[in-house]
Amino acid sequence: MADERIPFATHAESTVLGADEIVLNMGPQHPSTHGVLRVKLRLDGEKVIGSECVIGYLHRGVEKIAEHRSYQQFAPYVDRMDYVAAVSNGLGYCEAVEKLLGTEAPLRARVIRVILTELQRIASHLFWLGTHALDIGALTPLFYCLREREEILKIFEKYCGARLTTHAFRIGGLQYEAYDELEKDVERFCKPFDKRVDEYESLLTENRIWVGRTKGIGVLTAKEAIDYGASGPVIRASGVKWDIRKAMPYAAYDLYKFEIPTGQNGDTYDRYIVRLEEMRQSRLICLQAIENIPTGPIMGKVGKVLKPPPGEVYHAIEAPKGELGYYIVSDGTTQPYRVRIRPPSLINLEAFDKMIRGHLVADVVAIIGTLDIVLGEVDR
Amino acid sequence: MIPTSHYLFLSLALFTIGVIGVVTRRNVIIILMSIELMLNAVNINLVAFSRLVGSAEGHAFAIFIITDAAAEAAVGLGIIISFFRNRETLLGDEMDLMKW
Amino acid sequence: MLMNIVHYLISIWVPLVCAVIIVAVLPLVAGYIVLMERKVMADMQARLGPMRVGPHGLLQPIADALKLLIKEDIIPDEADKAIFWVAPLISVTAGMLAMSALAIGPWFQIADLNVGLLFVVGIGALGIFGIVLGGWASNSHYSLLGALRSAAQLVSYETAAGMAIVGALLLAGTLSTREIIQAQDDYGVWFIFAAPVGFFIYVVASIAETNRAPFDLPEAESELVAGYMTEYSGFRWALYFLAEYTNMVVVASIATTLFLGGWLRPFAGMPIFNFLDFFPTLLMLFVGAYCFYRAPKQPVKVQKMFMVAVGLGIFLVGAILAAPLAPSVNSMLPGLKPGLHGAFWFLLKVGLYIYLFMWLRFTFPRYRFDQLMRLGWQFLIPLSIVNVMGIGVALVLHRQWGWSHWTAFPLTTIATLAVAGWLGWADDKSEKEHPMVGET
Amino acid sequence: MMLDQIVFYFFATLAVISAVLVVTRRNIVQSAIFLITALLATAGIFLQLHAEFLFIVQVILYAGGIMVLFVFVIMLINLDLSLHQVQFNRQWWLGLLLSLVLGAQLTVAIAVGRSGLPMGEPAPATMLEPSTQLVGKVLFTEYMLPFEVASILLLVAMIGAVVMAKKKV
Repeated sequence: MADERIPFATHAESTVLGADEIVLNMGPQHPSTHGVLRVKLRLDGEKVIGSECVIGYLHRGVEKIAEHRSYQQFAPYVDRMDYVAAVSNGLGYCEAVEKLLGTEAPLRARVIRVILTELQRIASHLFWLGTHALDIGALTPLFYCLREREEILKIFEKYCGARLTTHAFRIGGLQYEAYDELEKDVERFCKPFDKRVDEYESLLTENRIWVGRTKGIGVLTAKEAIDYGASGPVIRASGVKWDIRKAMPYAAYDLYKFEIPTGQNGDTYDRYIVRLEEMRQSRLICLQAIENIPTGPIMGKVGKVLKPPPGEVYHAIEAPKGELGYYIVSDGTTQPYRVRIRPPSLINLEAFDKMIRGHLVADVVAIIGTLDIVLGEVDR
Repeated sequence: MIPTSHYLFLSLALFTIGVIGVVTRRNVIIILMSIELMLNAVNINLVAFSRLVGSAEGHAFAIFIITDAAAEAAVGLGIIISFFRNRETLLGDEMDLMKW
Repeated sequence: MLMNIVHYLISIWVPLVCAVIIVAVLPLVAGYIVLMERKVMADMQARLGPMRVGPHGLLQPIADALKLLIKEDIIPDEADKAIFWVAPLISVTAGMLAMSALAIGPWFQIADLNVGLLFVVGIGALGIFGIVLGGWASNSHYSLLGALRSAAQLVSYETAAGMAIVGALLLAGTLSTREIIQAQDDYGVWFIFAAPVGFFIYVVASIAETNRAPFDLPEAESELVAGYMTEYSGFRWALYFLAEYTNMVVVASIATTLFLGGWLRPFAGMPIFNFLDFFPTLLMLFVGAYCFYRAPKQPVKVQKMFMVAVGLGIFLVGAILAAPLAPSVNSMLPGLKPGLHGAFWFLLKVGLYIYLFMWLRFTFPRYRFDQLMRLGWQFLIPLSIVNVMGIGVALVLHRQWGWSHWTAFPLTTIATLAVAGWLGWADDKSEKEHPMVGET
Repeated sequence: MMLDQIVFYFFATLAVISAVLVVTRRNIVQSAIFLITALLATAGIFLQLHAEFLFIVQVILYAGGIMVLFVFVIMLINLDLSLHQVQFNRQWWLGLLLSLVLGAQLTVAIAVGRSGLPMGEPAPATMLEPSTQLVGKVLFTEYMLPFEVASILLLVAMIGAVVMAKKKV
């Protein structure tokens, strides 16, 4: 008798209530998946009991393109990966190739690289904060954040003529000398910037609704974060003090003093706090750096045609989103034999399923937001 | 002036339609809705008589009936939901098991 | 003779004229509320807002309405066509019908119903059918979820709003909008001061009822695209928008009538404050002067002229508002002053209430659905019941035991606030102990 | 009063037509919509009978409350399934017949009994004028006990509904 039970409808479209589980499809055309991410959610009512991220809608074969371009020619392509933080991408690539060549950029170039990269980190976090807050429903922070980001983009524009995909650095150093008022511009931006961060905090940090929406959402413990290979603010919010700028200093980071902000709970709220604190630290780094920009050449000794010796190199930097690694294999010709990029967004996105399980549908946007993914980088 | 009997005929018509709905339809939700229709017909009666004799007691009873209708709808729909969840059907004549 | 004509006009034609005015003007008003919202939003977000269509975007609503009118009205293939077609109309009709029992100034009222306020609340709530049916008829997941959320939210918060209204009705002792305002005049204070907790509950509940942020889950862009309106386009979509803004006006009018003294001037009973009668005129003069100040700065000649015309129009309104202040006019038409100034104060209060809505919208993030329900059921509804009891106790203390206003009402208010604090604490605790979310 | 009659017959026709559509429509949502129309038409008749309070109670509770519940449940439940099923049960002709017999009986009863109704003018409209106050008085004095019992009934129904609709306990 008991076995005559009529089976539940299991396909999503049949019913809202009748089935125990339904499958909801978010994206790739959805306002809050930050581009073309598609998430398949298995729902029990409003509760998410499983998820699957479908990626690749923005795949452009960046790694394959690298095999048919010379080392210099490939540099602009990396800007198109994490288009919100193009400068950081360029830094990683240039340093990786420099490592392959066995040279290093002159100190002046490295200091300017640090300034621009930290500004880019601030810009990226600002953009993240604005869109994340917008996803959770706060309209206003977006405009404040974009107002500040605009200042940074203006500095980039003055420096290299481009705002978004800057291609700011060259292999071996810099192409452009710093313009005369760079220090002044950076200072003018950085001096009042911590007040601005306080402003964002006053809108969100203590807000009951914001705390309710983010505290305890998408928890990732330290062990899980390490197991998933998470990096950047995601792992730091879980309480792991891991920052490549400190662990394996590159560029000129060993010259400057800064803190690594960490959280304890590894939830969305902690990631928010960590990123805000990182903006403050980046500001401090910029202020330290502009105090004393060493004089000297901006371009190291590299030839017009780059022919690195056969071999391989892995170089990682701390991009705004986490560990951005370049693994380059050279066969001694002018073109790399293989380039493999470790994008932080992709690896962090792996933890999505772990983070979303047991939460409600509305938390999906909060968690996608808190991971700070850029689909250009996830799909490459 | 509308004679009171016209209200009664209206009420009668609605009531009969409600009865027809209850005894002929298979869908439980429609049966519930037909019951609401019948209760409503009774209300018209009460209010019409209340108007006739000029007292508010009919209104009071109509309010009790509406209360009752609300209670009935809530419980009835609760039963329908749990039934639908178990049997995937809304048809009254498939409700033929006393015990699962 | 003159008085006879006036009385005749008032008895027969005023309701009809009022109805025509409401139906004709409300869409325009809704359009300008949208413009106001965009301007307020722009101001809070350090930008300018619409500036292109007309000087300072003054013609934007008209342009938007025209655009929506000539847009294609798409009906999805799989939709239930008839219901899809009629659903937005239900929403708009309900909203406009609700306006009919509201008294905008002592002159301007279509019908002073015996059950006035209940009528407004009840008919206004029927608008939910437009949302639910539209969401269902669209045959889309997002629409359906938005509609269901909307219905659940409305039913939940309607309870709290209703109880808050009951609190104020206890004070007024009547359901007729006109008499409620009269009661506030007799009391000497607006009911917001006698029942502040009730007002607070009503504010929160009315935001939730009109689906405004931070309770705008039914149309939460980041989750449900546009909720129940997802599949709508063109004019049908505009009708939903019109319904939403009409509902805002309705809830603001209810709050104004019940808690903010309706058409009463601030300190209406005190002759010392009679200088406030000049406020409407002065405000209009100020706004008109600002228009003149901005006029030369407009880029094009047409815009300059338009700005001057707007300024002149506002001066004209100011002059009309000033007219009853002249003793001669006042003695000839004694009803003019309460009529005009009453309408002014009423609309000003409604405007301020709507401004509060906007302010909250641009400040707060959005609640999650379970949090919204928790707030409604575990905090607002118990609090509203306690509020009703508190007001009842105050009334007994005042009327039966002869306590003065100044002790009875503050005392019960403080008691209610204490309960509110306890409720909030208990709610936080229960949320920690039984979280909705967690590992599975 | 011409207006009175127009209002009554308009609402009466509307109510009857909607009621017929409620029991004959295939689509439950359409049935629900017509039930709402029927209830609102009844509310209109209440208004015509000077039962203003009842009118608004009907609108808020019936049309606004109960029907929202109905529509809500209908939307939660799969529709496509029931659209293609036979809508009337096998004994529908017998049920129809018996219902019509019942209706005929009642018609005869009213037709015969209406001469016994107190003819002439019903109580003047002014007697029931502030219907809200009158209903309140009746409810809270004479019918206090039934009123309280009704409130308990509602409470029980609420608990019952929650228990019923809950998933596995």
